[in-house]
Amino acid sequence: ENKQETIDTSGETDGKTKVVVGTSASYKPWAFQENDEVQGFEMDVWTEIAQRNNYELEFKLGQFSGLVGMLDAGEIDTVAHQMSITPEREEKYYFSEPYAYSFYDLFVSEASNYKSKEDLKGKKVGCWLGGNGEATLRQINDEYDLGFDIVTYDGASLENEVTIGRIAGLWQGEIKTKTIIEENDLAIRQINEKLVYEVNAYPFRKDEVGKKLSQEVAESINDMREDGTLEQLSIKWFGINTTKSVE
Amino acid sequence: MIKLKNIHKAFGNLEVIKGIDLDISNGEVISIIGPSGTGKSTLLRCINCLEVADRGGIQIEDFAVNLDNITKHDKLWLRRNTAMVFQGFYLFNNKTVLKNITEGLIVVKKMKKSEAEKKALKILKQVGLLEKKDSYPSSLSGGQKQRVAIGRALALDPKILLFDEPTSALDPELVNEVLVLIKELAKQKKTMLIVTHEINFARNVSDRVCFMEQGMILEQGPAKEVIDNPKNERTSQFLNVVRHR
Amino acid sequence: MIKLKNIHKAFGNLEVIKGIDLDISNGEVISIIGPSGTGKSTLLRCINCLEVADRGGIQIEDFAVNLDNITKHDKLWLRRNTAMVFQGFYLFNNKTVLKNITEGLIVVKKMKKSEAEKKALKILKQVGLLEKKDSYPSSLSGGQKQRVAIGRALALDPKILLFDEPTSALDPELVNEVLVLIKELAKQKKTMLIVTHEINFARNVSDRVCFMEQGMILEQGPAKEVIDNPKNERTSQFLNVVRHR
Amino acid sequence: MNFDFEFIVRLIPIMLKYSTVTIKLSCLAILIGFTISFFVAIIVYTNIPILSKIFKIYISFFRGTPLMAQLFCFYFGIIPLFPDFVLKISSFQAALVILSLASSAYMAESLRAAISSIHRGQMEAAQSIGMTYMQAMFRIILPQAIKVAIPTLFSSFINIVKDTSLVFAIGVKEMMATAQLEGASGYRYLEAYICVLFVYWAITSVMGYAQKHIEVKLGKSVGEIN
Amino acid sequence: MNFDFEFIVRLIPIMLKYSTVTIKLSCLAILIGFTISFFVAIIVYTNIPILSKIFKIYISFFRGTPLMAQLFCFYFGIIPLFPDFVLKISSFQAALVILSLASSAYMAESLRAAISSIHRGQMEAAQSIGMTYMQAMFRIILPQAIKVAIPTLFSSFINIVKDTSLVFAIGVKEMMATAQLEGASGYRYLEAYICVLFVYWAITSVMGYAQKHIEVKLGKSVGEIN
Ligand SMILES: Nc1ncnc2c1ncn2[C@@H]1O[C@H](COP(=O)(O)OP(=O)(O)OP(=O)(O)O)[C@@H](O)[C@H]1O
Ligand SMILES: Nc1ncnc2c1ncn2[C@@H]1O[C@H](COP(=O)(O)OP(=O)(O)OP(=O)(O)O)[C@@H](O)[C@H]1O
Ligand SMILES: [Mg+2]
Ligand SMILES: [Mg+2]
Repeated sequence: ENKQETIDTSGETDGKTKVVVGTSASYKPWAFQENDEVQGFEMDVWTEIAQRNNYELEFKLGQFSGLVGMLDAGEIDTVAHQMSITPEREEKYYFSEPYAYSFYDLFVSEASNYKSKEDLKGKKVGCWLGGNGEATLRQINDEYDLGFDIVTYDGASLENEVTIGRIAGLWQGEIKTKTIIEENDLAIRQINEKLVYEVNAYPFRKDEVGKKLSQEVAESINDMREDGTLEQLSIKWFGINTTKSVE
Repeated sequence: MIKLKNIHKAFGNLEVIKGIDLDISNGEVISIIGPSGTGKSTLLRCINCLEVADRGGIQIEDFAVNLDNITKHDKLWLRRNTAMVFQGFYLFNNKTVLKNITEGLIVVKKMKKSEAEKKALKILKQVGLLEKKDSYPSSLSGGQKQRVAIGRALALDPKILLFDEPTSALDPELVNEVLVLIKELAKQKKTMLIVTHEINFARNVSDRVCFMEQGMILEQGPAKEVIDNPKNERTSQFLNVVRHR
Repeated sequence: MIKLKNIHKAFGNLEVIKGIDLDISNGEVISIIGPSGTGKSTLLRCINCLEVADRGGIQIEDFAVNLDNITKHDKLWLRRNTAMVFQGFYLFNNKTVLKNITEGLIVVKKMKKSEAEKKALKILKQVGLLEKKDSYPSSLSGGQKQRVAIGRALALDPKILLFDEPTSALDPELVNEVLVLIKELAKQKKTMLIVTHEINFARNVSDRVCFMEQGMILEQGPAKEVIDNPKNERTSQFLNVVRHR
Repeated sequence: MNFDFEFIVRLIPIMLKYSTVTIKLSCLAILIGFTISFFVAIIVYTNIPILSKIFKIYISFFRGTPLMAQLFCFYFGIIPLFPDFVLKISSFQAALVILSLASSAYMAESLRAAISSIHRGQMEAAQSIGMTYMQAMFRIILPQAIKVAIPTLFSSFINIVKDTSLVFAIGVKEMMATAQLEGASGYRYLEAYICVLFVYWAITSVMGYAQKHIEVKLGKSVGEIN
Repeated sequence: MNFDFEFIVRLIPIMLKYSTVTIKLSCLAILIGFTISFFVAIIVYTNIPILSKIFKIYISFFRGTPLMAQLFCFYFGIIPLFPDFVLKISSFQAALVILSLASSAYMAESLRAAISSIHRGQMEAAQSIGMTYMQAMFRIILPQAIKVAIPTLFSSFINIVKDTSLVFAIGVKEMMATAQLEGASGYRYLEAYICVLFVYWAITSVMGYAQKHIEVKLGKSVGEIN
């Protein structure tokens, strides 16, 4: 609990820069905990980044909706939780180079006959509390006048909620959801409208340390993309490559 | 007419009532005297069914209750046909004087509210507390409380009124108002069974006095006879002690 | 030597002490008698600084305290050099009898623990409660409690002992043990100021008796003189009432 | 970072709107919880053989475990075991169930202690004039016990109001969730939470006044000398 | 969906590991909160002019608002206002601060009520033998008051333990969080929450026993006749 201050490396062999990476660890397979061990795509990416920059790495868990607050409060140095770059966030944080790209989409139960977002009008749609997911869902809800009854979750499995029928649809990153569906053989399908495209990168506080970190991390991500490490990790966790822009 | 037949009661291993027989005619006033811890209160409580006796029978008019295996219905019947006046008054603290009296009439006797109130007012007049009808018990003196408690018991027209030391929790100067009221009831030929330490009062008010010791009635007879010329040695011993307190 | 000079005390608009002067020689025993609500307790409490008087002065030996603008230090000094015995005993409920006595020695007089205990044991012997030293107050009788309280006061070697009706909360059969102890202290020439309703006791034990009424000392003089032949009419009235209680 | 009053002004009507959810949930939970607590208190007080054991465990469980864990266990753990219910029980209802049960445990304890504090002469007098145990309990004992229990009951009520702040965790839209959303969208956490805190404080303060008022009233109605 | 005992067996050691965080946080909060409550209770009881007003508001605020909102407001709202502190206050420390302050408000109320219940003769006797107000308070009044307050103090202690289940919201990983995470990754919510409920229940039950033990002990030490 006694967090060390982020200190300058200034060339000393001992003085490794310490980077505290925050995640909710309830976002399988991006970041999750099993047997008291944090794992997932994000963790592998960061382990690689840390290795390349000789960082001392620590993962710090928090509730998803609190991660941005923890970043502001200095508890963590960055968020590894498939965080999207948005204009508002860019004003507030330095972002690294994007490391993943994916669509947000609606998913519904296999047995249902919802075919488009309009079919879900007035229905319960679940999303994560307080993140870009909630923000974008509210945005398209207004934009297309869908009248969704938006239910927010934090830490519970949205896929499970759709399976038991508590919500008609869920709004989540495409890659994550599809991986879970496949892994657990869930009776859930994608609406396939891909309404929102998101670009994931790591945010850092707008201060000297944050600036330096964001640059170093950006470099590493670029390197990792070039030497295929990123793709390899993506395939390990998702079965497909999510690290390339599709637009 | 009330008949107690061979009543027994023990608390665990402690035998408190050891076979009591007592016939009480209608309109008779009986006082029970005796040392502390002899089971006087327990006897009254058994008649009122606040305690369930182990053995014996109680007959009130034509209704006979076998205490060996008493039913819930018998219990309620006994309670509804006998009424108890406690040493500690136990007025319902959450109800006004008037409601203390109507409560039983409305809830137990299923009387209409207006009728119950009419009756209650009559009784309050009788016990001399009409002007206190809307007061709460906490604002009454001890003597007034006990008079309301007697009124509450009277209201139910019980076949017998049971008094358990009705004056011993009162300040000396308040004792009299309660005794006067009980005398008044005796004149009206209410059937009463009174446990008391007021020997003079017992002598004046009752037709019969029973001396009870260790769960048994050792001597009984006309009040003046028993108190002035006790036959039993224990009775006379007890009376001596009480007189010199 | 203790001198009270023109002491005044009011609670809000209620003037309770209206200018009291009193000189007490060392070893003198003074009793204060007077009707209820006259300010007797308040006077003692002003001397002990549990109440702060509005005006006047208190001098104990060479140390004079001006009550008009008393400092915190003066207050503590007065409290430490006078000791009060309360009607309600007020033993420290969380401490054993022994600790009740050592507490003041250790905390206030800064005595070493071993020394304090030695002294406390001596005092407990004096008040006749040595065998109760490890008991808690709750297990003592009223008389024993008051004797411990007197011991607690004694332990501090105060210049004057103040007693506020030390026996009026006691059961009649326990009064004597406390009075005997106070008499013993009088014999040992402790300076004492005693508020009491026990007229005979006041007559026997004290050198001087003051009759106080409505915040003033109306009459004072040698104990037997004042009590047997009061000069003031109010005094004799009061004594009549008290004698016939 | 300066304090954005305009933001607060904009937020207040939104908060007040969602405070109706808080109030509705609280009131229902108080009503249901209080009703349950009556029966639990009587069962435990009367020492009814097996039932009183069970309800003692019930009380110990709900008082000894965190509400959040109870909520999650019920909503995400237990309800899905019964597929027929899943769709019938909304998160609001689930929250209501748990809040009612948990608060009933606290209130039952207050009531039980209060009933014990009523002199048993009251029960005896009532029974001696022919009332049944239950008539005596409801007409004589409980009205007196409730008066004794008012202060502890009211702290339970206040706790219920505060506990509604947790139900956003199972997806009930109320003030906390709103504050989080609004705070996050404008990065105005401080303003959002201060706003929430004050709305809660206002509600619980009003309850505090109500308590004093009721205490005075009830004092009168059982004839205390003022 | 069948009950997965194996999952529970696997979870228990993990829970127990994180229960140390719960216990550490609780113990520290109890210690600090209790210490603060001493001073608050004395200030309010003694009616020290301005301070007592302030602390009455302090008590009303912390008792009248939800802990979760207090946590969020402090951690997400207030701490970031002081960039120099930001890096120095961990979420554990922030949770500790809020838990201590909030619980101190409850404990101060218990203590204040208990102090009021001690006969003022005790204070007078202590002062009359020359103790200062504070000496009398700490040596004579408070030891007696604490005994009176034990039951309410212990419910505060138990509440602190339960309240630690909320601190994951500001990033302290404890039992509740662990249950949530493990439950989510294995889709075993029921098992995870039941497990966490029982660990909490065990801890609070132990505290309940400790309370009874202390009550008996303290009863003896102030010489109650057994
Ligand atoms: N509920 C009870 N449980 C156990 N023992 C009881 C109970 N009620 C009474 N006793 C015991 O039964 C004995 C008789 O008690 P009871 O009150 O009938 O005596 P009493 O003649 O009325 O005495 P008193 O004149 O003191 O009122 C006593 O020894 C008493 O301790
Ligand atoms: N703290 C106080 N605040 C207000 N009035 C007080 C206070 N203490 C005493 N008084 C009033 O001062 C008057 C004198 O009280 P005091 O106790 O000194 O009388 P007393 O002579 O000791 O009487 P008693 O014989 O009944 O003990 C009384 O009218 C009392 O009500
Ligand atoms: Mg009796
Ligand atoms: Mg006095």
